[in-house]
Amino acid sequence: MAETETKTVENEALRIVSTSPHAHSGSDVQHIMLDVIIALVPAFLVACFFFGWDAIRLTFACVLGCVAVEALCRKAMGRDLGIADLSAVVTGILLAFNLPPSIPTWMAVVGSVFAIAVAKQVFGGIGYNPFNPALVGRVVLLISFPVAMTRWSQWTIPSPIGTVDAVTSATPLGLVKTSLLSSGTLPYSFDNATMLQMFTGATNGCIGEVSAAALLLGGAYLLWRRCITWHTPAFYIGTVAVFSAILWAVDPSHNMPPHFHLLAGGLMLGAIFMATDMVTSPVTLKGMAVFGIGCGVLTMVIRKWGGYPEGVSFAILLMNSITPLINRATRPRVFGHARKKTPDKK
Amino acid sequence: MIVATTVAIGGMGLVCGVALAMAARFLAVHEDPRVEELTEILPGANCGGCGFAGCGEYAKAIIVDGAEVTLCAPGGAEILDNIAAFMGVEAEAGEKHVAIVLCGGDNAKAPRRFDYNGVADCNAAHAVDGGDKKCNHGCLGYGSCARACPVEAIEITGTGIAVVHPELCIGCRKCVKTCPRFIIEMVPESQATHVFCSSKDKGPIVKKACQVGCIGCRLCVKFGGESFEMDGFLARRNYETPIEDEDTVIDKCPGDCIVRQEKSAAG
Amino acid sequence: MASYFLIIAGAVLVNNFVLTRFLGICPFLGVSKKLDTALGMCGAVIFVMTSASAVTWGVQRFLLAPEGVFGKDLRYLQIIAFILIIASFVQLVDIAMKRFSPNLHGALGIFLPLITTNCAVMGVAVLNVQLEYNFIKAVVFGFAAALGFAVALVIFTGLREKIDRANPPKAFQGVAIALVTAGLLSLAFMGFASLVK
Amino acid sequence: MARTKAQFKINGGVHPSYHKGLAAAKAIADMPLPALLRVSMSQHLGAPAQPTVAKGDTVKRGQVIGEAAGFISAAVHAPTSGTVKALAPAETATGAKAMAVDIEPDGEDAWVELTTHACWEETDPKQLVEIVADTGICGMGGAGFPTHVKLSPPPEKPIDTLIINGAECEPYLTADHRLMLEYADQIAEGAAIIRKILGAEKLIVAIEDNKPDAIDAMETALKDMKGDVTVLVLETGYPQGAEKQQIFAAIGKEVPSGGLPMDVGAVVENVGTTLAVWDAVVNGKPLTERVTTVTGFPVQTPGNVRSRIGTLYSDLLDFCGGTTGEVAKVISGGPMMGFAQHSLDVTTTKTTSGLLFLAPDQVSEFTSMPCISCGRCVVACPMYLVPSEISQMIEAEDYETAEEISVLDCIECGCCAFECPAHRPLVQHMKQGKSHIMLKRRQKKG
Repeated sequence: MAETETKTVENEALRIVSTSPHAHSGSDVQHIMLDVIIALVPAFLVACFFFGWDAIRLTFACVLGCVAVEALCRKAMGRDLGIADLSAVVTGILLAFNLPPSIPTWMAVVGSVFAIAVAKQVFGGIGYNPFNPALVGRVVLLISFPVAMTRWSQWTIPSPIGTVDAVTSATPLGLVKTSLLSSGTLPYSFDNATMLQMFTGATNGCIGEVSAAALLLGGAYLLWRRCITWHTPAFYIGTVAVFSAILWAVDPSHNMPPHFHLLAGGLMLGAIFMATDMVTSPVTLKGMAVFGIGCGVLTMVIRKWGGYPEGVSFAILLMNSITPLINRATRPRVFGHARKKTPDKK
Repeated sequence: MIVATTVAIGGMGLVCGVALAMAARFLAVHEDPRVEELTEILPGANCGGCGFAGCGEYAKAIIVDGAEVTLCAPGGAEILDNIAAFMGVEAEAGEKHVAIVLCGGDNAKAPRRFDYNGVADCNAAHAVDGGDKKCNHGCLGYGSCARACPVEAIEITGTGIAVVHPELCIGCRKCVKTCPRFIIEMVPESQATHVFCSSKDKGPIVKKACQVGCIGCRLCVKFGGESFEMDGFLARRNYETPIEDEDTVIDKCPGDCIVRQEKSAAG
Repeated sequence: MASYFLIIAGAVLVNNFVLTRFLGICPFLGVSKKLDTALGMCGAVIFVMTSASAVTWGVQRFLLAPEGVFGKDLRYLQIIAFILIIASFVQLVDIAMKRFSPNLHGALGIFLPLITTNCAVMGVAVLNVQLEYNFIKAVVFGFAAALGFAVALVIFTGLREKIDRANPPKAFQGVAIALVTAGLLSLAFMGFASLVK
Repeated sequence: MARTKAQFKINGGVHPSYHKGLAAAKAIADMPLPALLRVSMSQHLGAPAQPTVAKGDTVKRGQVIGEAAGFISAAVHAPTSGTVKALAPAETATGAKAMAVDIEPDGEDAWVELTTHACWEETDPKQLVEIVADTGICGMGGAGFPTHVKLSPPPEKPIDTLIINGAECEPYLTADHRLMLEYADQIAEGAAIIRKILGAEKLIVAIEDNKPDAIDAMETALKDMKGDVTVLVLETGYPQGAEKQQIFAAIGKEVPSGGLPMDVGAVVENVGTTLAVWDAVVNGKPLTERVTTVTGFPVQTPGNVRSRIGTLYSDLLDFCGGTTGEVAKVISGGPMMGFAQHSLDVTTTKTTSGLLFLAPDQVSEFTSMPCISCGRCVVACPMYLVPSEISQMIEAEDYETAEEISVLDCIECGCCAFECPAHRPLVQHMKQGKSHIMLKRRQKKG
């Protein structure tokens, strides 16, 4: 018996011993991030089609910037490199997608530094950051360089319908805001052709947010791969639809219709890719629903009454900040506990 | 002008003062002032070594519940004297005891029996198939004691074993309580020579599990007399009796587990 | 009615005392470790700020202003008079809390008397004078400012519980990382800029 | 007699790869007596038994060698006739050490005198419980709660439902499946005995729908039974066989937190236990053997082996032809809740339902990565816990909050860790938290 023991040690490699379970679903963080990257490919292709070189330039600048900053930070902290989990790549792509095409490369790199160094690695890296890094990067740029971040050159694009179309020098939301502020009227009526343009991406905006179609395709992929649940995007988009529908029904001469709000700005990008960021959104399904509703309300409040034409980034950051509270409030009733909610002790 | 100023400020002060005085009177809370004073005397490390949640609680326990005054290990003799004087009792401080990890089997000397995959915590590791160290009484080296230590006096060496720095130890016993293998003991601070093994197993078993284990040969008892005693197959130091011929005992120990702890090496 | 709503929305969201005016940072960092304590602090601050707003308005109007009972311009006494009032209210809360909730009193510790020096309270009193609010508006503004403080504190406490479990590099542990988080939270609140003019 | 689909859906759960095909078709094989049987006195949860033999004693099969110590304890019997070679502490499958009796079989395999109760229908239920206690039967599915304790509920807790658990939701394991196929009639009679003891009106046999042949077999066996008898078809999914989940799936009632199934008028018995009760009552035989699934891809001939309690794992493996290729992990039990073993120098107990060998490519290791808050564990948890949060509390050694958010309700089923993309050792955190809290409570009491 003692002999068996000796044999075990000397003749075989040591066995692995751990607590149960000894089986695993096989999913890991790297694969999830890879799936997110794959889901972003359609939007990237559309961006390349409409913005050409700028889309490629910004995406590469941000991805390289984020990965490099992540590696540098990890090294400076004396920790494992940890760039293999691809989360920095995702942050980079999302940050680039949230930038206007004309912004200089160095600004994109500054955004990447803030996104990774200040919003993520200072907290200890993936899993610890309370705010979505890409959005922090965008908002820092938006506040620091408001002109560059809202400058949209007029450009001519080959429309997918076949004709050549001129695109105005502002985003649809920006146009609505300035028009309402200056003349108190809506800039244009929202017809089917405009809607189609905005659905496909033939409109002005940040490079990754213009094409609702491509983003929805990516969202469908993420749902199919079980990377996200439907709760956050559905409640987010649904809330925006309901909120804008009410405003529109009350006063159609000063409010754009709900389908405009769904297609305009960064809503699709935000709802599908940013609000669903695992680290900074709630863990419970109920919490995800609350999170989505909150994002929707805040987005519409800022779009309607705020100083900025677009509120998606701020809305998601604000909801990020109350994610811990949502988690706390939406803990499910534990099996075998009374139906009544147990009061939070002390 | 000056009159107005004086009246205004003075009047307001008077009104506020009267209101507060009434509030203080009607909402008064009786509190033994000695608790606060005694808390001041205690070291304020809030280490919990006394068994109460922090110095304030201990002070309360002494005054309200009449707890022992000798429980504050970090305070040492000086603070004990102060407490005793404050409470008007007599108490004698023994010699300060410090913690020591009675195991010398690091990764180079004591093999592991399996590849443990899990939480890096001794209590967690000990609960998984009995711990991965081949010796059942060996230090697992996952640092539960080091994390429990309020003053960072315990270090996990590069070779995977816990070592207490006696000069930093405040004697709070938290590590003693947390070690799942019960191999940390309190020893008088002045003593430097210890039996660095806690295995009560028979010699052959110890030999297989560790190069520096006590095999129960009794040579230390033979050469060191009453300064050592046997606990089954394990030799233990009897700290009451000093070792006469320390070098011989250290030299004779076949397991090399009787070691004089060098202060400089530990510091 | 709408103007009151604007005062509240303005003080809570747009010009949040903590996140935009950077007033009251001390208790904001000091008592944001546990939600229960933070809620207790919120209650204390709401009480002190609302009542201090009311009383300081009265003092300003009837004692210090030239048209007050003394008929002289005593406005140079503003700061000392306000401090006296605020300190008395804080003392009152302190005494009452010690009596009715000793645990909370212990948990808040030094931060309870420190409400006295909480610049947010002083700030609201002074702002009331500057903005020339009438009595009701002053009380509403005081309450809304305190509510803004409470909202920021509760949100931050939630975040704090998350970042306390985070793993920042050594140089950033503790208050440093809390301040970074507060900065990011403030960044998020900038989304409300010019929500209310 | 009716066959129904489960009406109530349990929360969460996971769908691991079952790999039941490795051994499901293999009929139960009897293993010849090995050279040594080491019977641990710690066969189950609760107090270990007290040995009643000394070195050198000769024993007969079925003779008591360890008597129950305390209420939650069961007697241990000699698994064969032979000589007691040694009494020494030995490691059990959980890694703890417990006293064990080494018996060298004499090859005769002679039984002690047995008292049979073929006409149990006329026997007093109390006497039947005594038989169950005397024959050392304990739950053979998992934790091994002594069966006689379950069968003697206090009078204020009447039992109306008896559930026979044939779910066998653990991947790889097929022992219960084979028992239902080969001993359906005996299990049915065993169920009837337990039903009589409890006075339970309803009898439910719960089986997952991935075992249609077992469902058919049990249906046939229960055809003529009177009263409210159901074969309940459960959706295949883990953990359908967990006691609390199964009760919910069967009758839609939640066992209260910290309570027992008897609090909702139910008792769950595993099919193996039911068969053991039949054997004990009808044949008078104490529990001395059980069926263990020896399986895994590295095993030469996986199968379901009936062996004596106290058989060395190495002997069990040898009987199955040893292993081909590298083995990275050995598990006593199933992959979701079993205990990993560092050596095969451990012996079977009454609860050893499987012995599983995993090749290196099937082992996924835990990491110390931080939680990425994906929420998959929350979706997977059948107890509606928030494992991510609890595990972070325990990492931060905040046991009080962990207790507030119900870590003690965790059933350690492993669904959370199975799903975790960060590969965090969630179950270990739960175990750590639970043992810490329980220790604190004990210290407070005494």
